[in-house]
Amino acid sequence: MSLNARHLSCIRQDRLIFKNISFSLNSGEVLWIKGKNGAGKSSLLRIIAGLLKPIQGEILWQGENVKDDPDIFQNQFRYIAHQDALKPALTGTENLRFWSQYFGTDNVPAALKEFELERIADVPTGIMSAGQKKRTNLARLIACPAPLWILDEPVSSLDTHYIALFRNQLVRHVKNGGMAVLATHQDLELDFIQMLDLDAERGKS
Amino acid sequence: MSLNARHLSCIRQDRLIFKNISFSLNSGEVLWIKGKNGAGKSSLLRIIAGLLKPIQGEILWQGENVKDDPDIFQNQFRYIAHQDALKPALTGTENLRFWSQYFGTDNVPAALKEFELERIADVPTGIMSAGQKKRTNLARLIACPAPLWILDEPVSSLDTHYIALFRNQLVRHVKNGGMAVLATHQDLELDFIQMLDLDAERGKS
Amino acid sequence: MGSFFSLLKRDIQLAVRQGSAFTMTLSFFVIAVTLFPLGVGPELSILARISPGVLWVGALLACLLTLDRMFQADFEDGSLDQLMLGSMPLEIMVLAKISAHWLTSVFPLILITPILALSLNMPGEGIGAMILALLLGSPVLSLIGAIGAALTVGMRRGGVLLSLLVLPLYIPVLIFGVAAVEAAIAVLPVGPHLLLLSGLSLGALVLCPLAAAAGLRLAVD
Amino acid sequence: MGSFFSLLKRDIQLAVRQGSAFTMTLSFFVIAVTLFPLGVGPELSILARISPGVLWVGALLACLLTLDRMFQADFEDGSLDQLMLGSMPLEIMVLAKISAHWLTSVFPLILITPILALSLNMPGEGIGAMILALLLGSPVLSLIGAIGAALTVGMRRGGVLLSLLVLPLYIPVLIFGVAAVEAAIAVLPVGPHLLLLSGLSLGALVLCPLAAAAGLRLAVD
Amino acid sequence: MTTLTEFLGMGGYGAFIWPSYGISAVVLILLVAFSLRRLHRIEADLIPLEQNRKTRRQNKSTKEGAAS
Amino acid sequence: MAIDLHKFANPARFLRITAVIFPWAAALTLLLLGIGLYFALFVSPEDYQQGNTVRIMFVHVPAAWMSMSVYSMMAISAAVGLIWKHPVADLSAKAAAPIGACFTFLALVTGSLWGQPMWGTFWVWDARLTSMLILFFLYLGYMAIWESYDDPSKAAKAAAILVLVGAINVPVIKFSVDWWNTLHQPASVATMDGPKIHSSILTPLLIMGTAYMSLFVTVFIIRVKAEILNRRLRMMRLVQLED
Ligand code: HEM
Ligand SMILES: Nc1ncnc2c1ncn2[C@@H]1O[C@H](COP(=O)(O)OP(=O)(O)OP(=O)(O)O)[C@@H](O)[C@H]1O
Ligand SMILES: Nc1ncnc2c1ncn2[C@@H]1O[C@H](COP(=O)(O)OP(=O)(O)OP(=O)(O)O)[C@@H](O)[C@H]1O
Ligand SMILES: [Mg+2]
Ligand SMILES: [Mg+2]
Repeated sequence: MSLNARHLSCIRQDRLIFKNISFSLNSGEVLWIKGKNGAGKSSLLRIIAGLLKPIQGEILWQGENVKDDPDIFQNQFRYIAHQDALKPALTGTENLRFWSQYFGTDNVPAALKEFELERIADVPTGIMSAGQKKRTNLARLIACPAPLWILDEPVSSLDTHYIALFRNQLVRHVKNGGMAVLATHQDLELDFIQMLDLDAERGKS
Repeated sequence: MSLNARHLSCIRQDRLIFKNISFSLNSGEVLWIKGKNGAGKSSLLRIIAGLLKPIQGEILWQGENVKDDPDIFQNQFRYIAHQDALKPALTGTENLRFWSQYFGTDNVPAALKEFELERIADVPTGIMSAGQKKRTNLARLIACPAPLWILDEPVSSLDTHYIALFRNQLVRHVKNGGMAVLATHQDLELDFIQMLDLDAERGKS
Repeated sequence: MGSFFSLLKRDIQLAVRQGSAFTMTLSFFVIAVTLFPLGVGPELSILARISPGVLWVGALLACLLTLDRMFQADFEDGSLDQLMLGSMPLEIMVLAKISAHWLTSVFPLILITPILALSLNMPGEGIGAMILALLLGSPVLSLIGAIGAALTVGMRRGGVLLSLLVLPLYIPVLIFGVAAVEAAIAVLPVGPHLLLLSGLSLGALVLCPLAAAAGLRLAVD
Repeated sequence: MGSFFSLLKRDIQLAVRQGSAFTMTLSFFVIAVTLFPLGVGPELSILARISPGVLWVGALLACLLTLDRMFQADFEDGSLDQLMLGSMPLEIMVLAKISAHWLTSVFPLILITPILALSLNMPGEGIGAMILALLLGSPVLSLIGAIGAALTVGMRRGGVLLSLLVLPLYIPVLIFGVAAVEAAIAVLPVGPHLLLLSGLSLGALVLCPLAAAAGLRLAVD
Repeated sequence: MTTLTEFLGMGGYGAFIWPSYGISAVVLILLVAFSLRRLHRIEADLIPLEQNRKTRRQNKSTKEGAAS
Repeated sequence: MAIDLHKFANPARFLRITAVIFPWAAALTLLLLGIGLYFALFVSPEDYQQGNTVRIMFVHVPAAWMSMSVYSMMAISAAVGLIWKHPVADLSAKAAAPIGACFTFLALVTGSLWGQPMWGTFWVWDARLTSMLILFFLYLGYMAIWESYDDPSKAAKAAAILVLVGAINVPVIKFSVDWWNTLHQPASVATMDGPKIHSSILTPLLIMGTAYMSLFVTVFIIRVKAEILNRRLRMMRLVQLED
């Protein structure tokens, strides 16, 4: 599997966020997108996920332009955003079960187990602590498996124990042939990592 | 100035979160509240801010129980929560100006400068990046000065540059006779720090 | 299809759990219709005369009340982004949301209408026609509403637009709906009006999900 | 006092910027009232007969429409926590929110009422009384609404409750308001009714902020 | 027989009177029944907890007794 | 140090007193209902205007009285609960609400069953009938609030606020017949100048009224006891968690 980006540029609200970003990512690799606050990390991830249209450039999956045939990229990735995508009125299990049904996968019990959520899985997510919500959100990666993980600050508000736990999940995912695009300010000390520094890119041009 | 907590216990939704927490904090000190996700850090901070009622125990400010005379503690502290308290439709400046008027203080230009927000202060906060929002939120500490800062994960989603910058603000505040209660998973490497580990407290009893 | 039903199920579950949509429109409808006699006075003949109009307007307004949350809640908590990444076409996703809206916010109104109609002294012949007309015509309310909801989601001036966009489009339903009931009361044939309402529903069923999906694509950008 | 006006100013600014409250109620009111002739039929005598009721009910419903956001938006983004930490008493803070609600969501309705009343063929004598009655009585709507909004903020089943709690309490205003207009149309003295409305407003002004503040204290807990 | 039918007919108003009495009876009986059922359920739920507490108290006091 | 559970202290005295009252109240209810129904259905004469339909009065009027009294009692309990933080006060308001809602429902239903023969319609939108309907909504809202909060102490406060605000409706119902001219007839029993109806109707009416009152007391005791035990149940589950 491979993901390629070619000459991506992004304008939001008449401001050029970044231009001419390219990278290529293969199975077993992680791309770490670095950059200051406001550098455009989240914007780039949204472009990869197809939620935001780049002003220029293209994304290739397995060498094919995802615009030409959106089906091939459909359901091939999972996107973890700043926001939780959890319904406060539903419990953790109910939320995860919905998403796994929606994405046509089913791995909820394993997900709960991996993220040590069993004890709190039946609490409405609305009254969970910040870190508990984040873990429930991350558990979606296991509950609905997909080869590419797009991760926007996955470890914010996790404690050290769970950061390590998540890092292990990520390493295992990549070892098993998966891949990930990761934007975070905290160094997860991964091998197999490629770096893309948006600040440096901006300097280049 | 001094802040004391005596034998605080907290129950949320029939679950005992922590019990019998005491500490005392003086000018020039920082209290770092540690604990796993869900240990009750945010709950403890809300109790200190008077937003949540402890099932037992009391808070003293300058040696007086804040319940007996709420006025003495009024406006003596600033609380930074997980949530932003920013209106997406208003710009950063407008948001800060509102809060500073509301709290009867006025230091907005300085706040924008300290947190390097001048360039983006006139963007609606709704379209700011995660870090930019967080900085605008933190700028309230300068825009509306108060002796006690109550900080719930103040550096989540900040990049290293701004973490350092915030750390400097905190050090200066404390050096000038202020004090702070801080819950964070990232070590800010401060001197003058007292630790309160909720996990250890739980083990004790 | 699995996705479709899982989304439908979740939205219904949410409505039941939060009670927001479910009983909100219902109580709004009941209370709005109850308020009318208070405002207009208890004369039975006048009440009977205006009852079809009051019931239809009440249903329209009650439906409008929940429209703005149709996509807004999902947008705010990031669920909308995720919903758009599923493997089912966006139009079908929208249709699932619309179905959930109709089932939770509009259908209960229809169930309670007979009682309200009785309390407004509507003649018995009218009540049957009222129910039929609502069943056939009310899907239009959710369908057209979805366009407004999608176009205004995440928009800073959403509220205004939504009612401005949607209510004018509701007028045909209102007119034919009332006409059907009044025809029934006057013992005239009701069929043509009901046919027109069904036609509106079918047309809306085809067009509205397309338009709403296009609106959503703009919103997440 | 600075806090009071800064909060009032911000809420008005937000309403203008987002357009949500401001024009939302207004357009809802206009459209609801214009839908009526469509639903009821264009007979002038009937329209004139029901016009005070229709206008009052329209105003009530339009006001209800924006109530649930009165504290909810502040609750969701954490502003409510901060607002409760200010140095002014919570009751005054609530009063600022209520004033902002009245100014942005109710007052515009009053301005547009004469035009709508004319379009409903209300006799000239009634229109003056209608405006006066609205000016004196409508603060009750925001004031009582604040209690409902405060009690249901952050609640899982908020929506339902809000209208269930609030609308019953609105009924006295509706009854006296309509009575005032009908008295004016019948060239009877309007004074007593207007006095009653003012009495309701004053009573609500004293009691409601207390109750709403108590409700809010529960919500942030 | 006629008196019974007459009685049930209530001078032509039986159709309104009997439902009034009937519905009053049904609602009030249901009210009593549901209230009692709820009370009994709660009492049943309490029994094991009360016993639990008693045994724990005993354990505690025996332990303390042993310690002293 | 253990958590101070004194707040949740078991209101044992209340339970003890009610345990004494309960059998008497239950017996009195049955006795009075028996006598009252006998008088209502067999002894009392037809009204010269209303014919036999007047018999509906014996179930309609007591229900209407109770619906208002129970609400007033709830308002008082709620005020006591708010001001003196007496735990039993909140619980007794909560326990009374469903009973009051049932009585209100019965007043509405029997009233409209009476309305059809008397006024020719089941329902009119006059002030008394409407304010009764509102009272019913208020009861529902009150019960819904208790359901909506997970935390009982919060729910108690929220519900108390609501019930106090809604209390203005009670005088409106009571005097609506005097303030607005309505179809419904004005008070003839509970008036300033004493009852105005004939004793052959008044006696069974008063007996039924007392029967309804003692029925209320009976059910109320059951429900308060359930609430108190339920609170103890929650507390003990909490203690279990704590260890
Ligand atoms: C749904 C319809 C009705 C409702 C909600 C209703 C409500 C009430 C209420 C609240 C009372 C208590 C008044 C008080 O204590 O001051 C009452 C009393 C009474 N109602 Fe009704 N009523 C209804 C229909 C009727 C009808 C149709 C009749 C007979 C024509 C009737 C006859 C009476 C009488 C005789 C009393 C006793 C008045 C007194 O002596 O104080 N009601 N009703
Ligand atoms: N609003 C609430 N109502 C009820 N329970 C809550 C609420 N918020 C949090 N809790 C529960 O209280 C416990 C402590 O939550 P709290 O937010 O204080 O933890 P925290 O230490 O801040 O965790 P984190 O590091 O994840 O932010 C958690 O188990 C959580 O489920
Ligand atoms: N919805 C939006 N509309 C318009 N502009 C936006 C929007 N979201 C973000 N921006 C702007 O785009 C720029 C990049 O934002 P982005 O969220 O991609 O940054 P980021 O690198 O993720 O920052 P952070 O580390 O703070 O999360 C910022 O200057 C921001 O103001
Ligand atoms: Mg970002
Ligand atoms: Mg926290």
